[in-house]
Amino acid sequence: MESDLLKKMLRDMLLARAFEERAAQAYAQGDIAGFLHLYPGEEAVGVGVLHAAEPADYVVSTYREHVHALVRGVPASTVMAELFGRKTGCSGGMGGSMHLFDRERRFMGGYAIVGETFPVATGIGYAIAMRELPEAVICFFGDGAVNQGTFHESLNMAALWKLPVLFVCENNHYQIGTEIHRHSAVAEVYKRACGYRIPARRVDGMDVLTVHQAAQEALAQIRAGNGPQFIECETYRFRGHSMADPGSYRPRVELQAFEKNEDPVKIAIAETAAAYPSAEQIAAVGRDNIASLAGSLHRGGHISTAHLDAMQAEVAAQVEEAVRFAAASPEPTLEDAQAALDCNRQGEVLV
Amino acid sequence: MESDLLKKMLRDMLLARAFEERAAQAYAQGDIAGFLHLYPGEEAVGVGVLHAAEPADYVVSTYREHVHALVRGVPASTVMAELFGRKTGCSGGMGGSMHLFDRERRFMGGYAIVGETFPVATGIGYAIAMRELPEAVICFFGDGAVNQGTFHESLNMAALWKLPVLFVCENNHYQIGTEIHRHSAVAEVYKRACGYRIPARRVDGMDVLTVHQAAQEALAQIRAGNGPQFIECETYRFRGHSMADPGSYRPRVELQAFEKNEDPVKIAIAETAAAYPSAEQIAAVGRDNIASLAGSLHRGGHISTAHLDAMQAEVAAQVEEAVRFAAASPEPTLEDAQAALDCNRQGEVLV
Amino acid sequence: MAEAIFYWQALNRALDTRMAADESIVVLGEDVGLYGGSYRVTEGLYAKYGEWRVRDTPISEGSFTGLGVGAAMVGLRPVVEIMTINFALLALDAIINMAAKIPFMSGGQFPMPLVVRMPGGVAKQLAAQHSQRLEQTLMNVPGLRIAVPATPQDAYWQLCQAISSDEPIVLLEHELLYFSKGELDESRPPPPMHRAELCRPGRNLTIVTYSRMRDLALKAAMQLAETGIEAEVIDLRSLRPIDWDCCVASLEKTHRLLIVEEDSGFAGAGAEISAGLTERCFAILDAPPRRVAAEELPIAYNAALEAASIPQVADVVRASQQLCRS
Amino acid sequence: MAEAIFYWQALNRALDTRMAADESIVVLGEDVGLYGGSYRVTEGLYAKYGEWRVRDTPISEGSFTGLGVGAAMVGLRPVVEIMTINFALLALDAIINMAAKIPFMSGGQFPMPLVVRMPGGVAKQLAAQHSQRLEQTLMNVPGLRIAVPATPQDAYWQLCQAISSDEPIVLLEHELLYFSKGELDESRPPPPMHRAELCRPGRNLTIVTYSRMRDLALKAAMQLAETGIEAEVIDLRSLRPIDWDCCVASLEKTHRLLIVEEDSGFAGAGAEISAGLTERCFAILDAPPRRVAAEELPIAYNAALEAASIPQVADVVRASQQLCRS
Ligand SMILES: Cc1ncc(C[n+]2csc(CCOP(=O)(O)OP(=O)(O)O)c2C)c(N)n1
Ligand SMILES: Cc1ncc(C[n+]2csc(CCOP(=O)(O)OP(=O)(O)O)c2C)c(N)n1
Ligand SMILES: [Mg+2]
Ligand SMILES: [Mg+2]
Repeated sequence: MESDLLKKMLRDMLLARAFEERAAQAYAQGDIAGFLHLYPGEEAVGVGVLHAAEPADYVVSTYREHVHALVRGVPASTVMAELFGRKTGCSGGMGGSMHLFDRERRFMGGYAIVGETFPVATGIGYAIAMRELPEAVICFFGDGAVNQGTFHESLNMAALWKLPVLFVCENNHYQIGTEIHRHSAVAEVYKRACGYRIPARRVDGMDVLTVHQAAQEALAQIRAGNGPQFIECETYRFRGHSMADPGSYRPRVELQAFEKNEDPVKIAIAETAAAYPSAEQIAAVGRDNIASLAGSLHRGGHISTAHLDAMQAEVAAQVEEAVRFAAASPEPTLEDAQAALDCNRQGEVLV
Repeated sequence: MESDLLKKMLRDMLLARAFEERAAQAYAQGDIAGFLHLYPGEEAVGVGVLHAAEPADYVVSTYREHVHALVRGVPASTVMAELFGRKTGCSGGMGGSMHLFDRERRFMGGYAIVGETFPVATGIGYAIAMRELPEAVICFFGDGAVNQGTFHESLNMAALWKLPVLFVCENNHYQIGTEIHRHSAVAEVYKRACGYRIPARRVDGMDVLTVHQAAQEALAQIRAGNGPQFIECETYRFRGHSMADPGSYRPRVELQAFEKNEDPVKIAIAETAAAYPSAEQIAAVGRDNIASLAGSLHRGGHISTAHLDAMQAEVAAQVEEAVRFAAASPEPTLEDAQAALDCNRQGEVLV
Repeated sequence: MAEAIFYWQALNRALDTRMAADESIVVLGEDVGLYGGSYRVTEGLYAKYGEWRVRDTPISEGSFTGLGVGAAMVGLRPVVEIMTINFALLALDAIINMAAKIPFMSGGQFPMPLVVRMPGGVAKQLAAQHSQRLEQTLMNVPGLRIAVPATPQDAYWQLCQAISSDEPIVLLEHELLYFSKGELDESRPPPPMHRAELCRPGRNLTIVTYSRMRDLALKAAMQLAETGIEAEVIDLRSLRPIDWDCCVASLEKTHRLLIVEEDSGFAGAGAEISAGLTERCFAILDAPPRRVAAEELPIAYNAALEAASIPQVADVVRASQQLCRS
Repeated sequence: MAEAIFYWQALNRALDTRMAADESIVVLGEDVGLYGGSYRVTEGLYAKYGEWRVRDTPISEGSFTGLGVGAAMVGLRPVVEIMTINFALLALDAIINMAAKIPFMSGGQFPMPLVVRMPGGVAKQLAAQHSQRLEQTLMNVPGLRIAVPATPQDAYWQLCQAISSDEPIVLLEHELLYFSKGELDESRPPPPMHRAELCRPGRNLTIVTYSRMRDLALKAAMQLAETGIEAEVIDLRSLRPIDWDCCVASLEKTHRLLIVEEDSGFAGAGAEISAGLTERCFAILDAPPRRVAAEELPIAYNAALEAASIPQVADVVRASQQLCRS
């Protein structure tokens, strides 16, 4: 693989990590609210897959999609501004963390109802196939989403009509607090594609090179007109499911809140921020995808320590700039909201 | 196999055929209305499976369920009365053809929204498993129903929790007018159970003995605590999808209606009744499941021509009696309807 | 120019005309292709436009409606047929959480030229699960528009308009109207999709209604005229938005409001019509608004019960007479 | 006897008390078991009653709700938790076409002791897809009952009653109420589940509301009292049926009606409240009923927009003042 691409991927993984850590901080400070689902630990999946995609391809994602957007080229500033709920955000402040959209970059949205990504991606794939374009759709989803009825319905249609959809499962083994063996009769997610005769494989989702290669191969098949493909990436999330569950997935925290009779949400926020795993904790869990990539690039002579430091400084600066931009941006008004709702009315005046 | 059982099954198949033919006639005469989905051609499936069941087992079915109810022991008279919409019907005249229920016989209903049978059966299975009873649930559905999201969701749960459900697909190759290769990416329905690791097989649904044996084996597995089983029965429906589509699946008829400017529904009814396939037409389609069973019983010396004639006379009389009973039965009143709705209110008086 | 045709033919004509003119229009649904649709609405289109533009789907309402959403985001103009509204409960996430919200959630970035057609209403003894009327569920969704054509002319106009719009639109068709006839003049310029129609002038009371109940109201009005009561009849044609101005103008004349709806009254469409007009016309109303609606029961299979459960002409006449006396 | 506890604890207490007494009660839903529920409502139950009675489910709302229906038909008493109401659109077929219709369609043969609990409403910046309020959709379904507890005491009472009932009942809980505190006296005999509560007496206007808006209305009433307006506040507690008598009795005193609802007004729950009470009280109303409701917009993520989209105390005060002047 080209050294250039490797470095780009490493840089995007660093950006992803830095962005998410900063977002967690902004959340703790109250600049971001609502549900905030972060990606640390899973960077190799988004980065590996999306670096295999063409600009003309479409991306459909979930509520855990900041990094998908960033890698896709949505500027960190407009993603951060969206998390801050600002008018300059990529969804104008209407969508927030779970609903990033960028039409220009064919980033077709983050969806917060589990399972919605399947039909949306299939529909885009339908339009591509009907028009006989050389494009593809990349559809991200988690291991928990596989049990939603739309998974089944959409995969059947995608296979039946040979639609150009790459289904990418980010298998982090958890559906919030429910481990995969407790939610799926077949825990090897890729095997579930057999019911639709969709070629499927499982790859190490902690290794960006493997992911990238699998995505490239799958996209080549898709572009050859062979219909949908399925990749399961085994990965791990270092953080909890989200930052903002008002206590539920943080029983310890709420117990405290309960005893102290304080606002449990505030305490939960503080606790969660503090609870960000240390390097040791992460190491105990397993290898960190970013550290391992950086290490191997370094060992392979692709990158010097100085270069790595520069990269880290660059992404850190970009993320800080994004926060500055977001914080300085105006809030949308009710008129903006109305305009967003009526964006397709084309001046028609209703009663 | 015991001669006795064979004869019982033959008799039920004859009853089934006679009942459905008579129902079609009553429909043409206007005594039955709404959607009427008939079973001729598929008798071997319902008869074979249900003769393998115990009285303590539960049955969950679709809108094409008259025969399932009859074989289950619901009297022809109360089934016919239900089709006539009478108070004496097995659902009190509230449900009609698509919603036969008989609590006493554990006939848990005909459901008219495709895919509802899956969760209902799974729920009953859940109750059985939780109570550790030696019972099972038989869940019927068509090949078209397999693409509904509930199929996927329910089979996953049934397998995950090892629920005692026998899934029986009546694969007649059609979802109304859409042939299976045009609605399913994988046309061998039984293979779709692989995504849940549910043991599955395909059998000849035109052969009642094969069906019966497969059901017996599957039920034995279920009762041994091994979780759900799946049987696909390949079969064929001799009639159209239903009697009452106001023209849609009978374009010729409506064209006439349109030209003559008469009530197309009336014409459709007349046409459909006349269009019941002749013996030759059925033979052209393939072997008739009933004729082949009767033939083999006769050849095997299990049954004499006289006995067969007597059987046929018996079921004919029973069906005629059912029609008489239905026609003589009172209609339900609005008070009956209110009482049905409030059947679980236990006298509680609301505002 | 006008010719008398069936309601289903008017819809078919609308689809055919628009599809011929715009290659981005696709029709999706169960049996819409080879079979021509359960109510013949898509007849002939499969042969003419091919399987990519007229697509038979599996029984997967949630996902093929959602597929329409995705396709609409990239510029197709899908017309999704949900075979009957009874299956729409399986597609509500796609309609409400996706189609109606994506343009908003994205800050106004995406078009949503999606039409969802659904035959519905109480037909002939189809029993409880096949006699749904979900008007009020869809009415409560900002971002959706709902048309309820009652005549072939409106069916043609409103389907053409819905297809041309970049907003998501639900077309509620009535199963018993498909084989009703009426004049269609394709050359007449249509009124806005959401404009109500005053279909009979009167002075003693205003009957506000929609869909199949329009016929009922008109029949009742004729009977009422014989007893000296002149009912003004308004067919709303659109349930979101509602053309309040048309109703208010009428009430300024009649001072009495009767609402006729086929659905159960409690929290049905009539509730909004009543509440909205009371807010606007309280001072000029001579009597409390009244609703003629279905019983608070699921629809029974039995024919007599079915008829007794939904409004009949006599019910409208009786309620009108009582209203005029009060 | 009364102690002050959180709303979620009251629900938890109700479940625990009832489950201890009746082995047929089972709790089902995503993360209700090991994790104790997203809002802690099922905390501790998994350890106590085991996995068959407290079942963590896959993300399969349509089918696990339908599973509850099947289980209820054979005598279990399932309490299904839909993690939040936002996912209920995926389960509406099970609730509307199955749970609400099976007892009727079967001619009255089957029990349906199913409770479906759903946290809902507008919480804190959860954006459009996670801020649903589906009251009116469920209200229009004959065969369903809907409880909307606003206090820990009601949460306890109504969940116990719902579990004991053999009818299908939906409990709409509000996400922002879980960590609100109130007194719970388990020994107090409950009023019927559907009875409204007059929670503040007054004479100048009647504010009818429910769920979280109860607090808002009470706060507004306190502010109004300072300006000389005495608002009577009614918490409906049940949306199907509605306790009309309680409201009518109040209007006989006040002659003015203000409805406060968190959902968008158009075709929301308030429409039925307004229409139903206008029908009953037209002659005694001194002014048209008024609704304070959410904007006709999906809920935006931005905090200020979210707040501006739903009723605030000041809106209720202002509307009350205007109403009393009109
Ligand atoms: C239909 C639906 N049900 C439930 C939820 C609540 N919920 C949000 S994320 C989530 C878990 C999803 O797990 P998975 O698909 O594995 O994705 P992950 O969060 O692990 O990336 C659940 C249950 C939802 N958003 N939508
Ligand atoms: C959810 C839903 N969608 C559509 C329909 C309309 N419909 C009734 S039967 C049917 C075909 C079902 O085919 P299959 O499952 O193969 O059963 P068969 O009729 O062949 O026995 C369809 C589409 C329905 N009843 N429910
Ligand atoms: Mg996961
Ligand atoms: Mg079939």
